[in-house]
Amino acid sequence: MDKKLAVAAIIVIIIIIGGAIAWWYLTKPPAVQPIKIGFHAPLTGFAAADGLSALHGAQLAVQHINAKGGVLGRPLKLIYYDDACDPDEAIAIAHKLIEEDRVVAAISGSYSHPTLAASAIFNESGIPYISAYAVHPEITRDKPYVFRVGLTGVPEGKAMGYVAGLLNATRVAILYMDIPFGTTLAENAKAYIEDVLGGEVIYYEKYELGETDFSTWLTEIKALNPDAILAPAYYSEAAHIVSQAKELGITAPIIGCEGYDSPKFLELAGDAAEGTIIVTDLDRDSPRELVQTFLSDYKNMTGIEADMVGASAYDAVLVLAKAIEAAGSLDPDDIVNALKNLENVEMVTGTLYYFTEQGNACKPMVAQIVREGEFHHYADITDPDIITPPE
Amino acid sequence: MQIGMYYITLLIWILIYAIAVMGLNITMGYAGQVNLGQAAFIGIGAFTSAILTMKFGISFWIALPLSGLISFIAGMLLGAISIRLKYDFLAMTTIGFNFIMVAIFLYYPIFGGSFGLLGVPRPRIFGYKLTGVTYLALVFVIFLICLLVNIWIERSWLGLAFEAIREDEDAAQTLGIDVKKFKVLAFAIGAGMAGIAGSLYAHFSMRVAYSDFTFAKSIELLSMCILGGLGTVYGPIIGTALVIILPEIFRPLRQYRLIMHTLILIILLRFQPQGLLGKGSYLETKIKKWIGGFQK
Amino acid sequence: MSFSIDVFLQLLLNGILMGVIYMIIALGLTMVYGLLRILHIAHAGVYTLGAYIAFSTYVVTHNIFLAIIAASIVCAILGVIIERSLYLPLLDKPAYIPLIISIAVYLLLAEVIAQIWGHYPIGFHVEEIPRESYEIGKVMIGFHQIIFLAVITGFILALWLIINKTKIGLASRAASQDFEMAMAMGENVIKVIDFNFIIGSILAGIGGLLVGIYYAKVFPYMGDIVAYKALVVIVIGGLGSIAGAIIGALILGIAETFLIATLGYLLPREAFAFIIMIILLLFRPQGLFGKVE
Amino acid sequence: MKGSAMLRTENLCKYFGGVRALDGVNIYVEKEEILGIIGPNGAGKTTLFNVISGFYKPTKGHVFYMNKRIDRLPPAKIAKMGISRTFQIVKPFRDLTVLQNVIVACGKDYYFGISFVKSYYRKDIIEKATRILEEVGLSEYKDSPAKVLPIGHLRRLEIARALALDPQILLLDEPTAGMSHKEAVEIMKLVSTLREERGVTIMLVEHNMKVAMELSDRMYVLNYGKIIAEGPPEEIKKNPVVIEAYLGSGYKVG
Repeated sequence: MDKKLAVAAIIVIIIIIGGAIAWWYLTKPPAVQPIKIGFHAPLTGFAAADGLSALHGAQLAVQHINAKGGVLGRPLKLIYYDDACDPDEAIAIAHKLIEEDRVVAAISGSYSHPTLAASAIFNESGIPYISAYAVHPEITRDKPYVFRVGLTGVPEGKAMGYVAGLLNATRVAILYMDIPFGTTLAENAKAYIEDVLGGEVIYYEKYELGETDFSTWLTEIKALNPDAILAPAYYSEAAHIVSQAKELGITAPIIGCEGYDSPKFLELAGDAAEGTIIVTDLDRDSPRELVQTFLSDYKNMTGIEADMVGASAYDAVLVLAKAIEAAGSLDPDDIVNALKNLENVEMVTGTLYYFTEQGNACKPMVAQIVREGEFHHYADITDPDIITPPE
Repeated sequence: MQIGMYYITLLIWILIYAIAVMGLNITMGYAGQVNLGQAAFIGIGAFTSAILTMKFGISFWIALPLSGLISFIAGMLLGAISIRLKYDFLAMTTIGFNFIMVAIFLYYPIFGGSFGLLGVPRPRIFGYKLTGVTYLALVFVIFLICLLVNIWIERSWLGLAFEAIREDEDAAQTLGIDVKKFKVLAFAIGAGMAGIAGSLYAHFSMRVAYSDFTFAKSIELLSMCILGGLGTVYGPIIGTALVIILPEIFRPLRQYRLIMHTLILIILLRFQPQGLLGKGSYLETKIKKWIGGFQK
Repeated sequence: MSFSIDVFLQLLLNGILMGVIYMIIALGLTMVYGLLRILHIAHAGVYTLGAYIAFSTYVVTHNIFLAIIAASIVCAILGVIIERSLYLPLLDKPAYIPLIISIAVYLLLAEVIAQIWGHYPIGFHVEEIPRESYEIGKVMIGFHQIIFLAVITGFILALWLIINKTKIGLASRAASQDFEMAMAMGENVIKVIDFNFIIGSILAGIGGLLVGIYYAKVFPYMGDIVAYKALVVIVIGGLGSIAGAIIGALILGIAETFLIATLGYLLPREAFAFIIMIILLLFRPQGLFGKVE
Repeated sequence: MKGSAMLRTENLCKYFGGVRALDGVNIYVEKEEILGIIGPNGAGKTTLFNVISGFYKPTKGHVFYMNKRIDRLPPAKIAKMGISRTFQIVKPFRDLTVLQNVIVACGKDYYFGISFVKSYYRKDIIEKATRILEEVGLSEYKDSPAKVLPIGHLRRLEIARALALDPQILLLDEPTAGMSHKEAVEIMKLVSTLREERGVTIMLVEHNMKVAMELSDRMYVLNYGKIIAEGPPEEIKKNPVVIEAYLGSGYKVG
């Protein structure tokens, strides 16, 4: 075959293809660039259940916002990674989100350890970062770019004590998980009961995260016969505590925290969950449309009932979107200023009154009681002395 | 084009872990003493360095060798405890050591409880703070020093004594090798390197917590070491790089990362238990042939 | 702290129950160790899978006996697959290789289970076993706990009978006394190994089912709680000794319970167990019931 | 005479639970002697070597080497002092080369203190190891890993390693076990040359009576942990107590 002909043919083909690409590229309607929001949560490993719940919550929020036309006329896009609940992973992800994906802002759907690690990077790089439900006080401390929509330990602990007061309990046992979440709640509940209510804490003992057998602790508690048992825990430990307490014949009411706020708690504990009272920020009986839409859409999307973690991640996206809208720009400093000036934002987990100086949400709490296998409204907790995060 | 902090971070992690894995290779690869608790020694080094710099205001440049030294002593202790123990009892004791150290880190307030110590300072040199590329340079220099130590050990009587003990303790004793002393040394040197790695770890991530040094981390270190090939100089380094880089490449498939990671480990150990570069492995044979071809 | 006799008895019962849970895994581990000298951590994965298979069978059929049978069959097969494909070919390799493979298989199984059934713990409530408690004296015991103790006791008796009265059981005992000699016998020893893995894995599967019902939940990482603790138990008992595993498990369960009750929560349970183990090994490097070589 | 012995034991006892593996053993060996120690299975021969070389601490009694007590010293010290041994079941360093196997034994002066930091890959060391390998007839295998050698060669390797320690006394534990007649004869030749050329004292535990009788200048017979006879091979051969002991265990003398 003639070589020259072949070369000519190849050149023609290249020109045709190149022309086609150029034509397609030039006539393509200008795409609306989405606003990129970073997100990380534990999608594998022991914390994956909560991580996936948070991811679904955040994705649902993005869906809802985009359905209403997005933010500043542009859709949101969630860029998410698995941090496996590992702080080192979180640090790597933070760098990746900031430098490779160039996100406008980011949200943590993760626990305290990874969130704390990543918060330093985001703050250093000047990218707004919102923690959905991680409770550690250091996450937001002295970090102007870091915010939190979830509860913090101090108000929640006080609220647990407040609920004990509602039950007229004066002799109280506290059994807590030995992690900062549990310790902070236990300390503040203890202080509230002793200082504000004038009650007595007759038992104060800790256990390790992941414990499944509480019979030893509960046997001792039973012998002391308290009026109520305060047990800050996550849902898995909580389910064991309430069922083993029932099996040991303990009748004192058990007061829990937001860690109980999961359909999994009800499923695992079964009948034993009846009568448990918890402090949380998700009021499933709330007549507000936002709450009811979230609950039903979440269930449609995932097939399971929503929990506090999913709701908090939803709220984090919601609040971020509100702030961007209010700022009217994607400049990080404008967004941070907007966040600082937000007031009375309707969220699924109650109304965000404002962010404190340290970036923590001031919002009401609610006590819920388990009746017939469901959480129901028990009491509102709006006392500013309780709900205001300390600075 | 500027190399992103992301890649620098990745490189720094690889080098830091490679130092600890090299240490593990000395204990396990050369001296044949199973150590399933190497992460605990990284922890000891990391906490030593963090406490010295944060609570006593000691300079990083002094804290770094001290961390190595404290880990070295801890390694001697573990070695001394383990001297009488036979194979599986030794393995179990090192697992136990890891669990116990993690519990101590968690329960003694000086280690900062479950959140550990936050705000470990970055090292400074003539007032210049080492971050990013400069920290990478620091880690690289220390990595090189450890590599040289490793190569030197392999060529010294020390390394020969280690290998003799690995192959047959009784025979080693009859040839004048004080097996107890060298076993303790093998643990101590391995632990010392882990301690150095721990110090670099603490000052890079600027935080230390018990949860970074669990038994699972020890298994990860072990798989790095074995993947590359126990008892070789370069195997552990390659293994470390692979174990850290592969999950990054597969990041979109994160859901299945652990499944792939364990599957690779199982398949490799089943068919190439000597690791990728170990004596008699497929790759080693090929490379030897290739080099041999050149020499001809 | 001193307790009343009621509290003491209740704690003792709690401790025994805790010990029995460790025993379930430790028995299978020690049977495998006795033969192959492999620390079979993947056993905890077999246990987890057993719990899930039983759970799923129960959800579909609502028949607890079918659930037991399904769990036994699946676990027995899985056990033999692990043995044949991973352990037997590696017998001549350094012992850390099967050990690490075993750990990797455990992590793999847990992760695969998490991908299939989800990371969430799932409630496991069985109608046939109502969660009622009886008061005997002042001691509370749950119906599920009575069932649990009865089944495990039955199992240990059956195990004792199989090992001491059947031909293959005796062969298994002989093989664990002198494995090298047994290997020289060839084919038969493979059967004995299969047999040990089948029995041990069935025990693990049913153990998973029982513990799942006991705590009313199954979750992918349920093996963690017992995997390393059971290792401690068999080390304390002297590796490879069945009686040692039973006694070691009870000692650990009771000691833990009373330590928490008297001194409070000083250290995580794992660390506590390992401290006991290391102290014991300092004085008896071969474990409580191990033979001196 | 006993005072001038290279090595002697005094009422040496080693009990394992109720079993008296050694029960009041008094032996001595003189310079450049080849001493044979024979006895039926389980007589305590290997235990005796294990006590002398420091692997076991004696239950009672002492071991003296050049009038110094050595029975509490660790094996490595004893080896360094000039007593080296081989094992009945060979214990090569399987993954090291044959040359490295011997070099390990050349390092006795480096393993103490911290001079182990020096490089072992030195000309004089390699020359020494190579020379010893030539002496035992293994020089052609020096670069192969020890694990590929047949059993006869592994025994030579064991002897080579023991020689590299420059021993005064060489304890050989059944150096011909599991060998063909031809190989055994070669080993015997090697042992006698060693004494002649190196002037090394040799203690020999042997199961094979023929080998022991042929090599030894003098012999002890051990049975149930006790010395039941002593003397030159010709006497031992005729000793009725020895014949009895061996007949009882089904062995023939000579």
